[in-house]
Amino acid sequence: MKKEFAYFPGCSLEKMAISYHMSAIETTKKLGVHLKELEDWNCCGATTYSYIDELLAYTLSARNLAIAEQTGLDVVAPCSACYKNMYFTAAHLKKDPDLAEHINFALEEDNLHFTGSVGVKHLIEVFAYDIGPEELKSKVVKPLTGLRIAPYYGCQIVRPQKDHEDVELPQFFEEILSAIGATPVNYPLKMRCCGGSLIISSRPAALSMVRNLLQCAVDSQADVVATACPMCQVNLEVYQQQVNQEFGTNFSVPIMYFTQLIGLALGIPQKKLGIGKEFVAATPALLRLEQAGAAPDQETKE
Amino acid sequence: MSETISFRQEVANLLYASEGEPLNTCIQCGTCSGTCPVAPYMDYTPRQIIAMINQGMKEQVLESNTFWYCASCYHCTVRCPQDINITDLMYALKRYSIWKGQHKEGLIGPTFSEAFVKMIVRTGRSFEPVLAPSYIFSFGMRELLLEVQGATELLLKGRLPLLPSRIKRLDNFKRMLGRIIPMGGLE
Amino acid sequence: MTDTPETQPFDKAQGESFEPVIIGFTCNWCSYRAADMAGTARMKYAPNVRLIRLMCSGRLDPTFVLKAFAGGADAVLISGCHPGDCHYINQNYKMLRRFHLLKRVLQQMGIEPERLKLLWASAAEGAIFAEEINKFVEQVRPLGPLNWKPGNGAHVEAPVHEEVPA
Amino acid sequence: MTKKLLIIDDDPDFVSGIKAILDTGGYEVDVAYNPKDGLRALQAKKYDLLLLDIMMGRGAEGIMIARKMRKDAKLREIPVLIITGMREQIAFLFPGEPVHPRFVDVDEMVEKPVEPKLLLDKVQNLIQAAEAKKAAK
Amino acid sequence: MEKKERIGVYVCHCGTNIAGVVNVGEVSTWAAENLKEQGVVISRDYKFMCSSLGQELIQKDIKEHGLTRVVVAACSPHLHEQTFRNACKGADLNPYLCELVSIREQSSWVHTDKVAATEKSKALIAGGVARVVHHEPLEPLRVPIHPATLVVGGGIAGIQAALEIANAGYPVYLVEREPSIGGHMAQFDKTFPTLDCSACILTPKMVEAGSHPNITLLTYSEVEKVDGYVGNFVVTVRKRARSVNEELCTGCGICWEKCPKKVVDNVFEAGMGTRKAIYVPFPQAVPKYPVIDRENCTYYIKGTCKACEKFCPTNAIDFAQEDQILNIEVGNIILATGYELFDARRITQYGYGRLANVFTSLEFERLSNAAGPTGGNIVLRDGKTTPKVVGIVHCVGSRDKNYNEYCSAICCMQSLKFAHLVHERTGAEVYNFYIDIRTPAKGYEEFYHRLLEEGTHFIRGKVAEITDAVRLPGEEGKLIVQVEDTLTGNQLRVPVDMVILSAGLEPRRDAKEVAKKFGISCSADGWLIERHPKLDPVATVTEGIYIAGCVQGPKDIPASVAQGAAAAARILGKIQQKEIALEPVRASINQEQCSGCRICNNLCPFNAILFHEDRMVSEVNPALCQGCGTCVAACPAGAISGTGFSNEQILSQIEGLLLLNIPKKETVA
Repeated sequence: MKKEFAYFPGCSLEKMAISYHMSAIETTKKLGVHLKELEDWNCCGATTYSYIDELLAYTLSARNLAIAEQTGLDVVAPCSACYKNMYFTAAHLKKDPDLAEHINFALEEDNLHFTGSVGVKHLIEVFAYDIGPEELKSKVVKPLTGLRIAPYYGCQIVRPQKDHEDVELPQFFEEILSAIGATPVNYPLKMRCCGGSLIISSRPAALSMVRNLLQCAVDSQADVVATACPMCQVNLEVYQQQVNQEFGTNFSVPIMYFTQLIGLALGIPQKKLGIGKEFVAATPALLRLEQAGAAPDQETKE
Repeated sequence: MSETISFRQEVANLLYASEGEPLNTCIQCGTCSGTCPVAPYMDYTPRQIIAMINQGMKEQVLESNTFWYCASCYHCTVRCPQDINITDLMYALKRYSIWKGQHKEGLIGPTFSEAFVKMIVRTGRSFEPVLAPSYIFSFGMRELLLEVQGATELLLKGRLPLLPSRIKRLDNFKRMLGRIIPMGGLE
Repeated sequence: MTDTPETQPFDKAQGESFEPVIIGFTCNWCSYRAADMAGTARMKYAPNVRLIRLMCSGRLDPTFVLKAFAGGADAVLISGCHPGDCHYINQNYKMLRRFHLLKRVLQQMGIEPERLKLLWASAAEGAIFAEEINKFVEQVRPLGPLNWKPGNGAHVEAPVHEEVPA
Repeated sequence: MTKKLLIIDDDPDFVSGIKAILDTGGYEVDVAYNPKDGLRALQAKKYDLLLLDIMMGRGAEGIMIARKMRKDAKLREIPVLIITGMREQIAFLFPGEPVHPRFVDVDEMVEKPVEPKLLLDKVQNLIQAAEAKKAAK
Repeated sequence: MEKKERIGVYVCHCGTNIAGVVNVGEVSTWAAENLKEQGVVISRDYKFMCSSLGQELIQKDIKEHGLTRVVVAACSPHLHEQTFRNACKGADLNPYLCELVSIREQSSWVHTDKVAATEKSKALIAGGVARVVHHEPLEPLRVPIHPATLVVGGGIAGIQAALEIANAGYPVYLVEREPSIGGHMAQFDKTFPTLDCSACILTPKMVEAGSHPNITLLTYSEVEKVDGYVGNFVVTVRKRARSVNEELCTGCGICWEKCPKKVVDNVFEAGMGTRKAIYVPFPQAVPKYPVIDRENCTYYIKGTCKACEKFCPTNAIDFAQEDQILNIEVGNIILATGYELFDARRITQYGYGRLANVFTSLEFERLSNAAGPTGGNIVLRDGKTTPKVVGIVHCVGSRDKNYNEYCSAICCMQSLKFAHLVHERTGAEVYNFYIDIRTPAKGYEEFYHRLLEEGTHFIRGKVAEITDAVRLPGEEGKLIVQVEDTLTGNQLRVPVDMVILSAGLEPRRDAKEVAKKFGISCSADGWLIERHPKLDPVATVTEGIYIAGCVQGPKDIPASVAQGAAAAARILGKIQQKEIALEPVRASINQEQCSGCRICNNLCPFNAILFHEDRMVSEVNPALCQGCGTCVAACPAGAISGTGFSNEQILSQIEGLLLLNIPKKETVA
């Protein structure tokens, strides 16, 4: 099991998704995995670079990859958009030598060079494959028994198609949630998109997408929605207000990062996991957990 | 060489990744439009856009909001029975529309993405508040209020980025970009 | 003035560079049918290979390969059915054994191993057959003409290739 | 004997305009509409001058072609005239800034729209300069 | 050189196929001038050598110029070798003294450079001429044809083939893996477009096959090994133990009534219904004898129960019955092993296996079948509620590069049949989601119009996904089919109660092994390869092995029946000839030279080489030898020679191809 990774936080984890950053660092440290932040990383561009010039997009992602290569470690991205950009930049550069030569010509200005030796992983893959559910389960101190969680993958973790994952119904998120004692609910829309940047460029469409996701979470009787991408978390949580106004609904579904939930199960205090920074308080769901937790060995509902 | 090329070939030239012309093989089955979460909000569904490209309807395609409403979630690309990368097509149409400066009135997408890239080229990191002016004015009063309310809540929760961050080796960064896009102002 | 038979057929593209002459052995059931299929599908490949049809790749006697090299061929292609597809059950495995033996023997006689190629091709793989021939011609071209003159008296007047600077 | 020119540009309207001008100049003009076909054409035939656009295909691919040519022995001598509308195409990125591909020693650069007389003069000078350089070698 | 051969060279234009690229005139004159020493006395080029005029040209030259060898430069030997051999035979020249050089598939069709193609054609002809000099006169080998035929697969194609041959008076062995013949057709309720009841038109043929004196039914059996060659196959068949004595059993059915152990039937009932541990797949099964499923029978698991033995009036139950290995001698074999349904679980977004009321086509066939688990009532998975709205999805797993790129031919018509059955039985609303409605045969399009008249909603769009996540009012408790109606451009969410997935056809999972067992090859997809896709779809490259029905590719019942009969007709034609002429390509050992080293003995997979201990020499048995020539190449003493592909012929062909013995003309600068 690899113990050390180069860590690419991404712009939103600096402030907007600070709790994702805090909980990621805390949980990995607790599980003996060291995330070494990339030195002087730059923004991955989410999707907008490719609207202007794809070579620009490759250069900006390649710069981060080249910095990671200097550390000799695989790079881990908590945000799905950064992960997708870096993964496919590495893939394209490896496949097209002319492109790689041109991008490396640009990287020379920052004395960097991309060879393609770096592996690119999403943070959840570290928990699902490197650490693995068994190891995770063994480290659980306060299992989240009885907490019904909707595992929300979003679109960029398994799409576009890489080689191994099942694109329509992966299960690794559910395995993680079961490992920490929670009950992953059957969440039919777990692969549907949260709207991403459409929240700005086409708000009505994005709000309706968020509404469907929330409606489905409520219908699946989920106490909380776990996500692995800061963009999804913002769309689902920060705009719940506007969804309620737009569609006359009264959703108040807590949207948490999967690392926060793992942190709770590992017994890390809520403060350190950035719990309390949410718009929709997670506390009621967690309170119920406290009483449930108090009651000895409650049978976990499957 | 033929006198000129069709709009379909122009789009194929943009889709560098695939050899030949991928759009030829579209059987108009509708899987992409059936899957697309944003299709109901689009002037034309992704399938219709492919049909229009194949028939050279350049003006109507560029005037449509379809490719600006694409959330790039890749669900269509993964399900297409003819292995066409429809998401790449939407990216290519965005590039084409920006280079030509030709797109539908009142779309926030183009101005927002131009502002976003301009910001990154200057600081290397994104700083949301600087992007607000690019879309806030096209909002109605109600949305404006909601947006401000959201921003204040973020502030209270300590989640609103206040100071724009930038990368250390900014000059190298700018010269690096200058080697890709040879424009001034990147000294 | 028409070229005399010895001069090699010039390929139209490069015009000046060396054109190897390659003798190809095929088996009647798979690789020869792959060549037929490449023909019916009008797939284009280099004109350097001249095919001989055997009933099975197992029929290939190593002396045929030595005879071809002695006769002036610059390279030899051996092709047969994929292991397991042989019309005679497993005779292509015996050819495989002879192929590896041949590679070593040819090396000891000073012939580069790149001049001998083994290709599995089923009846449905016309495209692969054509593609592999093109690749093989490009692989042999830089090696230049063989002009192999076996020491023992069986001196055979090998056709002289115009030595053309690449 | 008539000089052979190659235009590599993805905008068919602009190309038909330029081609008309160059035809009046008595040049034999070939056209490629994307970087791949352009490079293939350059390998297949000897050209006396290349008119190269920058923004095409995935982005500023013109720069890639120019750099690739400088590294190829056969193509190094061909003079390159860059004709780009880059300034309008991505004006928002660097408002008011000039275009200057200083990393690639390109012979000449002109911005779209280009005025016929200016184009013909530049083409002629470049071809003559190249011939002079070759004669001197 | 003793008396030199007199060779005629004929260069064919093949219209423009050859002449378009190869300069046939130049090649012909070149052959006449340069191959004179080899024996070429006449060299012509003609527009169509394979035409009767072309053949007469050869025959005239043989007579007038006393030709002893003929070389024709035209197409592939696999096409017209026989034509030119017959032409030579017509002029009393032994047909095997003729060599066909392929300058079409090997030269004109595959090269663009005319000069190179012409030069190559000259070399190929030089090779042919050098080779033909060493040809000897041969006679085709006459091999007797065993009149019996083996048919593998008891579906409609296999049954039809067996009946055709049996009715012509020849013995047939019909081998079927399942306990009863009938194949997939036995599972259907109705057939399109006539809406015949499938069992009503199938069972008479099954009964006829079951009771036909010339047909030996080997059900619950599999072919293990095939030896020999056309006319003389020896097939090893494993007849698995039924645990029922077929002589005593009357098929009365008491045993499967009394048997306490219920088992889910995943084969015939497609998992929709159950059967007992001792069972016949369906009431009209042929043969009527039941079979004990040893994995689920309590006796075989715990050694108790034996209810069937107790109640059997003729005590036909025989628990100790063993598998039987039969060795059958047949002259020809027909493979009619059918297809497998595409596993709809692979398309996770359609929800089969996850959403209860999503059914596959076979499951719906059992639902709608009167003998099925629900007695023909079309109900949801709960077995009670009748659906009010039914969605039928076309092209499931077909016409999709992620699954199968080909069109499975029958799903459109099958979906129309389902729509009709749903209308007729439940009066429910029916939606058919299609890309194209394909009705390519007699009466099919009219059937489609009938469905239109019945008010079926046809939505042109490939279904994107099927979900139970409710979004709009009115979707509660329903399955929602999300699709774009491409004719209006609207993205629809159609709430339905039941979905039927019209799954495509796939080759049998073990198609590759079966093909290897019978010495034929199958395509990348897994369909068996016919000798010629257009002109010879029922034969294969291997003499004596024929294919019929869906094993060769997706097709409907009429086509399968036609192919079954076609394969039978081909075999009857062979059986009538009593013997078959085989290529006279055989190996033979020259006893004097043989040093008895026995290297060749175990080289031969057909055990055609036997060793005489007394004389310490090996000998080839021409009946078993297939002419592959491996022993010829392996013999260190060069004692083995192969007719048709002798060392002299090939070595001289090499010399010819390299233009070695051509008189050197001074090369003019």
